[in-house]
Amino acid sequence: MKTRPLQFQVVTRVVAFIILAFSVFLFFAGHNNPGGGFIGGLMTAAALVLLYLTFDVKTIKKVIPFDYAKMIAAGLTLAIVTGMGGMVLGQPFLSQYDRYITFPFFGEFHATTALPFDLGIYLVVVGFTLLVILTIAEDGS
Amino acid sequence: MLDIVIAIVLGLLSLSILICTGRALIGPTMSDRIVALDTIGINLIGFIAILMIVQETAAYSDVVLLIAILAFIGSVAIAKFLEGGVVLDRGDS
Amino acid sequence: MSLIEVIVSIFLILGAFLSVLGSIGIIRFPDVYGRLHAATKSATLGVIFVVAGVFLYFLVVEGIVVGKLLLTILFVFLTAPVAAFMIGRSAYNVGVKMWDRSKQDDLARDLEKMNKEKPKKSDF
Amino acid sequence: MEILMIITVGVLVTVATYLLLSKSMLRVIIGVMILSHGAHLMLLSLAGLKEGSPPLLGEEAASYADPLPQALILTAIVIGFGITAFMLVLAYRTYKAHKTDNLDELRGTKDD
Amino acid sequence: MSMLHFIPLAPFIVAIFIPILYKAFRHIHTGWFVLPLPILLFIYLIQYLPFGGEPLTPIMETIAWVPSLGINFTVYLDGLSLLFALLITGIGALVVLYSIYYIANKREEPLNNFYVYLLMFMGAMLGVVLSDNLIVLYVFWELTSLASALLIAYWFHKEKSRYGAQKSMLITVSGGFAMLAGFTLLYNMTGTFSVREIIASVSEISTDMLFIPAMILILLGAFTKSAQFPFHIWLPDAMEAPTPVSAYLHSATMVKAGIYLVARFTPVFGGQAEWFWIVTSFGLLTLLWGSVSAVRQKDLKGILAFSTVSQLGLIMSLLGIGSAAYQYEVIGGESIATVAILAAMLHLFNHATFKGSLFMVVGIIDHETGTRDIRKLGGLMTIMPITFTISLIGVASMAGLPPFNGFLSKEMFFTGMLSGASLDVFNVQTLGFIFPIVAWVASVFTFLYCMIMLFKTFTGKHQPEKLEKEAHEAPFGLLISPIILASLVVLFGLFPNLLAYTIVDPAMQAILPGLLQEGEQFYVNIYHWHGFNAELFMTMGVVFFGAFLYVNLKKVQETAFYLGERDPLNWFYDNGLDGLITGSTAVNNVQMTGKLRDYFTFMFAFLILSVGYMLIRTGSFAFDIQNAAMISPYIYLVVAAIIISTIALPFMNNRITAIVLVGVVGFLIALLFVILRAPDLALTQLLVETVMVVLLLLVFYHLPELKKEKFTPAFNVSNAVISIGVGLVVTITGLAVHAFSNENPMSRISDYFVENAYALAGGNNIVNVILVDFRGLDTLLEVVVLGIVALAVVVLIKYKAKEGEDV
Amino acid sequence: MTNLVILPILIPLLIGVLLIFFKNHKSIQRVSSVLAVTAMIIASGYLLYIVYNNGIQVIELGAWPAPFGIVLVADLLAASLVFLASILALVCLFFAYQTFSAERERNYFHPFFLFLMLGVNGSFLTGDLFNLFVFFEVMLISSFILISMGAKKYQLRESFKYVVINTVSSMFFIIAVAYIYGAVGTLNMADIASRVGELEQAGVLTVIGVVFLFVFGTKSAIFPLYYWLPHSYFAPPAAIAALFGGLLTKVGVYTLLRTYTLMFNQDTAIFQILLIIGGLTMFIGVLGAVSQFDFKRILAVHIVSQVGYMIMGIGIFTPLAIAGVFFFLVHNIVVKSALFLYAGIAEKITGTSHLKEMSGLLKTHPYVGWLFFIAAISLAGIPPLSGFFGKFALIVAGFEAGHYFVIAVSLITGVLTLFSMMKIFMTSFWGEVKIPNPNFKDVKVTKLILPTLPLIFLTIALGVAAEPFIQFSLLIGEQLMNPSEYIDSVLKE
Amino acid sequence: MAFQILLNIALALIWMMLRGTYTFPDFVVGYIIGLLLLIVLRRFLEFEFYFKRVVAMAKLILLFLYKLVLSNIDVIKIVLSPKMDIEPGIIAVPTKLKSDWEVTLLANLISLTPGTLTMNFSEDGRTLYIHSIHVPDKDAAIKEIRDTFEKAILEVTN
Ligand code: NA
Ligand code: NA
Repeated sequence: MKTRPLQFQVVTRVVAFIILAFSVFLFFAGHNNPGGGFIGGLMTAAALVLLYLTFDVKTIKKVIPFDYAKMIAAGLTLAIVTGMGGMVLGQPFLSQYDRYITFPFFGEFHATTALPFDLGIYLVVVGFTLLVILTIAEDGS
Repeated sequence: MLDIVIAIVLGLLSLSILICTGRALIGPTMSDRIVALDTIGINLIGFIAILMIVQETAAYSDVVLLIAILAFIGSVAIAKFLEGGVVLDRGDS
Repeated sequence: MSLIEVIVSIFLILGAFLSVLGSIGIIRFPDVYGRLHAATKSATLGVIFVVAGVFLYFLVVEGIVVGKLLLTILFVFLTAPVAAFMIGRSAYNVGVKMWDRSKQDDLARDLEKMNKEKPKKSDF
Repeated sequence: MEILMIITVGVLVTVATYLLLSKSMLRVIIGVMILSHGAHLMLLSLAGLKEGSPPLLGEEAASYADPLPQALILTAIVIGFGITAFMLVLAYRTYKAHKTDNLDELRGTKDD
Repeated sequence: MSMLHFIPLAPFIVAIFIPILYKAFRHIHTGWFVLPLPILLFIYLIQYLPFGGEPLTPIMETIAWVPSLGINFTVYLDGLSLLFALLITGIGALVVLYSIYYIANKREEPLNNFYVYLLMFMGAMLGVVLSDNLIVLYVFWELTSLASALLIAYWFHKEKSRYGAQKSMLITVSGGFAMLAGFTLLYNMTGTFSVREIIASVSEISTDMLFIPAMILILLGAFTKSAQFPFHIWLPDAMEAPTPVSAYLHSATMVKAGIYLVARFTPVFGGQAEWFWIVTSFGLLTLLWGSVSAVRQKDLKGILAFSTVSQLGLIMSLLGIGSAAYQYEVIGGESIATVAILAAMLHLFNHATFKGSLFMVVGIIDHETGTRDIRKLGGLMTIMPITFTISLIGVASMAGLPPFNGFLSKEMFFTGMLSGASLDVFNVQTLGFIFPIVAWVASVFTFLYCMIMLFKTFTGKHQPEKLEKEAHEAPFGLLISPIILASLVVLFGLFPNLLAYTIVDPAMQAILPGLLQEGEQFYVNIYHWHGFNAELFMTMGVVFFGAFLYVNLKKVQETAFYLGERDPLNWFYDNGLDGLITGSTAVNNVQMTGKLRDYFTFMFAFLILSVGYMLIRTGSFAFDIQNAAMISPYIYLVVAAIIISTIALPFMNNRITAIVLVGVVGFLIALLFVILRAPDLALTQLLVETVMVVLLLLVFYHLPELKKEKFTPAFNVSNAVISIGVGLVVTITGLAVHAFSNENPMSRISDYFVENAYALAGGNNIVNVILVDFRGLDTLLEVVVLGIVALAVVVLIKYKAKEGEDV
Repeated sequence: MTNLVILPILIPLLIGVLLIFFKNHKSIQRVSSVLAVTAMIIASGYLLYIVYNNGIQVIELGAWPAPFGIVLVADLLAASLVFLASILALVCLFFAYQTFSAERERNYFHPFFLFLMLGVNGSFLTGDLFNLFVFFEVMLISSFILISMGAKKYQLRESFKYVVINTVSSMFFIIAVAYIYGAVGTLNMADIASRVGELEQAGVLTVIGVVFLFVFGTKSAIFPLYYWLPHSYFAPPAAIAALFGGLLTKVGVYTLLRTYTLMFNQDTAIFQILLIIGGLTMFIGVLGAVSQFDFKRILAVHIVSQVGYMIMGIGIFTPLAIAGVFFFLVHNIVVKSALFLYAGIAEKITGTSHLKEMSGLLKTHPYVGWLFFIAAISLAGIPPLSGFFGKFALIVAGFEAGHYFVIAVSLITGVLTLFSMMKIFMTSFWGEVKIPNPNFKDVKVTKLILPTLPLIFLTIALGVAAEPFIQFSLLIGEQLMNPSEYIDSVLKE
Repeated sequence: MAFQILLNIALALIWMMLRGTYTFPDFVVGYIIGLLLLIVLRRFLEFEFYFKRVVAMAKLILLFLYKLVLSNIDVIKIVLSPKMDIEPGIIAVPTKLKSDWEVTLLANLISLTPGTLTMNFSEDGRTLYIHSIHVPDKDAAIKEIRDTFEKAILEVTN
């Protein structure tokens, strides 16, 4: 007879959402509260790892068909290009710009180049964690 | 007054963690250790929550939630590992 | 000492007390399954009390709604039984023995029955 | 407080060193991990552990803990994380190729 | 750049074209392209000789090479350098001519290589004798060693050639290094590398503590190059070179570079007792050892090699004795010591002529019979009459018989030794009587090996069955050069004073400057008949005892000294090299064990010792509890938990337990971060630790269970000692830094971040602002590291190179 | 050009990242890599030109003023090393194209290679101590994978040791940074220097200086911290080994040079330790080379010995000695890489790197033989090649400072170096023709030789036309021995 | 579909809790984020939901809390008793509940309440294997579960 971790599978579906939401929150909270691209990215990765733990790798690959190597490259590119932004204006590499933009309805939004930079980091971290874990897992024995 | 209560509670939680650490070290089976570990994680949540009062900051609320999440993932991962060494099923066999 | 401090204190002490008891259970129960009971119930409830106490403290004393604490409680409620489930299941699958005074094992019975009905594929 | 922490670092470093001197690849890797804890803690401690709030300006406290070492440690943790991950995989591959995790047996022979 | 600069450079320039000419004109022997050069240079140099009786005025030309380090390419032409330059170009021309007939233009002969090496040598050697700057001299000096090694190994498929090349290279280059050190010490004292300038400042430096060390180091260079005892052992093995090379480098020119150096430095060190004794005694010892050893040889070239060693010793000893001239007044160009210098220069020249011709003759014999072994040879007199005649002249000159030039210098050598024995400086009276005795004994053996050479080859029974070829007289081309040299032997034997004021006196003036008044010359009168003096009786004794020993040759060669086939001193070289390899392998094996644990042991021992030493030396132990923050009791609990779980780690024998415990430590550290007010750190630590545990589990499922480690008690103790040592060093330094910072409080750059995080970077989380803003580069690079690791993991797991792929 | 200083870092970073997207496009990867490295050469060459004419160039990243933000500082030393590193990178890249399988190039070789250069250039340029740690790590992790990729048994085994030892040393780097930050409260190297200057001879600072010696000493492979090097540098293919052998330990030496001229230049005790270590390193290292009978192994162990000379030079600590160290460093980068490439060519021809299994190569491949010979004798310090002048400057400086013993050791080491190089030449290039690879005639040697020619040209040029290079080295010696110029440029005082 | 909207709203609320600010814009942002997450992971959402049984749910919660308190007292008794006078065992409990969600809810509740712990499921997921700390009478135990939690859940879902 085969048994089945039914309880685990069902709860994970709910919990994964909480964790993912939390990770997005952590990412955005970064500049003013604990968190940021790295922490947010790892949290996202943790949620994904939980999904992989619960279901098998193949299933998740269907659901989340990311190429993590490219995700890393994209993240790095984003971070570098953000840093290069200032160079066009004759500023040193990694010079930051920030501006308060008022959106209708949402209110004031603090737009800063730190955000895309952090997003780049976020992508790299997610890509890193999953690429490493999945590569090892797929190698098997 | 609250200070004293907090000191006592921290002491109790520390004691609790200590006991669990004992179980984690004794075993005898791996499962016992995971149980102990899981419980340490749960106690840690309380511990840090109280530190929020001590340091008068809400900044650790993230830590609290995070530990809850990670304790869960950690326990599950180790448990799965114990079963067959395959933490992630490939799903192609 | 204000009323809220008293209430918070009660929450905290109750929680800590339960936690300790849970830990004692983890030490005292004779097998891993018994210990799981202690962990899932007492420890979980204990921490929920503590976190709730802290939540109350911040809510009333500092005037902050620390939603993440509530979320933590929800999360622990959701996951503690699952963790216990996974641990227990794996322990059983790995063959961790139950206490020798255990009476009943339906799971073993069912597993055996099924295996007899469906011979392994490798036998073909 | 600093002194307590520095002594703790001493213990961590001692144990890490002991582990680094062992034969098993896993123990060595664990040694590296423990050593990194020690290093991070040293950085935090020597920056001075003055009483203050976490370095979050929103808290509007009178003084803050030194944020710089925290940022440095964060970077160091991430890098250490990466390197340790690599080391793990390397150990794994080495084991698969050599069928041993005993470093004494990974000495190499004269002819290769 | 003057014409003089061009002289040493010209061969190098020609050498560049040799490979091209070789390829382009395969049917023409490459030697023909080379030959014009030494002839032209020789002719050019001849014009500097003071034929008119006017003393030669030294010429100096400078071009800057590396002036920042005091290195200028200064060419200096005086009597000494002119003598050498003429030898180099003159003999060089003859050798090239000889080689054209000696080495056939065959497909498998890399003639291009041969002539490139030879030209390289010629240029280098000219450079050595024409350089005033010591470093330039050194540069050329090493190039001669290099060229020599390459020429010795010209037939590099032969094991012996390679051995000889290596040996000569190692010994001469080592000496060169010592010499370089000596030059540098002189530079230290004088601030110049110019020999002229150093000579000018001798009086200031002769009392310097470094003066004698510099002398010894320079002598090491000279002695190794000139094959002085006990460094001579490379020279016999250098005979593996093609014979033209032996004639040129290993008898006429390169081995005389050491002589040149000693002569060149006589004005610097000449007044010193140490110089006198070292040069004289090593010279005499070499003279004796060489002549006695030559008798052992069965190979004609071997005999010539030891003969060369011996004759080099002779010249060296004369220079040693002559250096005493600085202690005497020179009256009328003559003093008791100058005759030794005179003898040295004369013999230098004579030796080049007769030894050169003999080498060429031996080459001819080898060429025509296929062997040089005197046991196989014999009776060639009638078959090879011209060769025999040349040999006879050469051997007789070498043996010191009249009327050949060797006789003249041999007589003068005895004069020099006798006068040396009668000097009244440097405590010569104590041991000086030995000089003529050694000289005489060596001459007896010289006479002996000369007889062996001549008679064993040309007289006795001809044994064609032992020869590889049917012997007959050599082709004319091969004979030209030895005939020219033999003619010179005769010519200068009969008319020695042709050399007196053209060659010898200018050379002496260069060796002993400052001894003469303005316009004076040294008294150089060379003649055969001195009357019945001690020298003559000594010569007669040589002939008599030499003949006697030859008659009893069998008995002589049965003495213990002659039983071994090789020079006993080779033992030191061969075993030295073996010992070097064994020893270095042993040193290597002690350290490079391949065990990570050993490596760490050495590394940590170094850490403990160096940091510990510095802690003690600077007295930095300090312990400051004043400013320590208050500690709440629960912190002790957390710390205790960290310490306990950490200490438990090494005792874990179950991999999962160990991994879990690592996780526990990580979580506790995170807790400590919370306590120490670092929420970001806590979050990061927790996340990283969890992912790490997952990774560990993934990976270590495949790895075997941990075993209890069994070390010997000694190992256990050393492990424990080293661990505790490292811990202590780190802790004590930490405490010292802490105390130091409390004593010397400095503003921290982080204050700036606290003040400006929000104002300038618009963030409240200072840590995050530092990460993405103030120190954005760190963060960018840290994720680069992660990216690399991720790709690396993929590559490591998925990419397996095939054997032999990707060299 | 505010951003000129960062270009040698930014170019490989950006191109390296973008090449991840083009994993399977060999020609795109090749062309981009070459373009990137060429751009690095141009940028760093121009930077060197600017620094030479206008003085030290500083960029404050993110426009945050020093010492608060991270600065990159290009002085003569840094700029010239970056320039040289870029040239070497191009050489190795071209060599790699001749020898690497397509499979290797498809497995992110190009990004790894560029990231390694990023780490190297960054280590040279950064003016911030912690940032140096980070650059080190980028360099190390790239080197880890470049050394282990291919996953042969030998590679894996030795890489593990390499990785562990270097990682442990990195951990001590953090500890050392902790000490420094605790003591002086800053991370900017110029700021540290000026603060250390204010403190005058504090013993604790010397102790910290010694901890840094442990850290950078491991990276630069000094005795007794070099154990990771000999076996692991044997593992990778020649193009990589050349880059590593030429460059990586020199980054460690560079940091020692920087550290002890800029920050810990007050207590002579450190320099005495350096002299002792220098002597031991060169001697023990060369003994290693003497004992080996493998082409690549001899070269690998020998790196250690050469590092010893440089350490000795730092220990002598006079402008001339520092100039000598620089000259020697440059020479060694050039020659060591060349030698490794020739080892690769020999292995490509013969299929082995063991000396006793091949011989007579001079007969079959005279050009390879002679080019190797030039590099080998240059390494042994035979004039008038580049190896001589570095050594010579050190000898003169050492005698001037009265360090006779260590100079004597260095001369003996020179002899043994010659011995070990001759051993290679004697046993493999001389001798009867014996080549295990039956198809050795199919190996196209010309293409392999071409990339090495610039290196041979350099070693000859640096020797024969030494004067401008010596002058330049002396300039660097002066600049390093007078750190106030560096400090003022960074702190704008 | 209804459940998805509900889940989306729940996510928005969670977002607000995370932010610690409870304004409408926050809700909208949270709703959008939740929507994105749902789109990414929509393949998981193969379930249906019936929103009408709120009252039943309240009943269930109350029941649960009651049992929770009881269970803790129970455990405490056992833990603190000098002799562990118990007879543990694993019992198979078939359930009538249909969806995986219901079964999971049941399993969670069982685990959090006295003396019982869900340990495994049969392949079809309709038999729960429960470790009970004290099973003097197996059938009584099964009946107990059926009468309390299963019934209450059925009331909620049907
Ligand atoms: Na004979
Ligand atoms: Na060989």
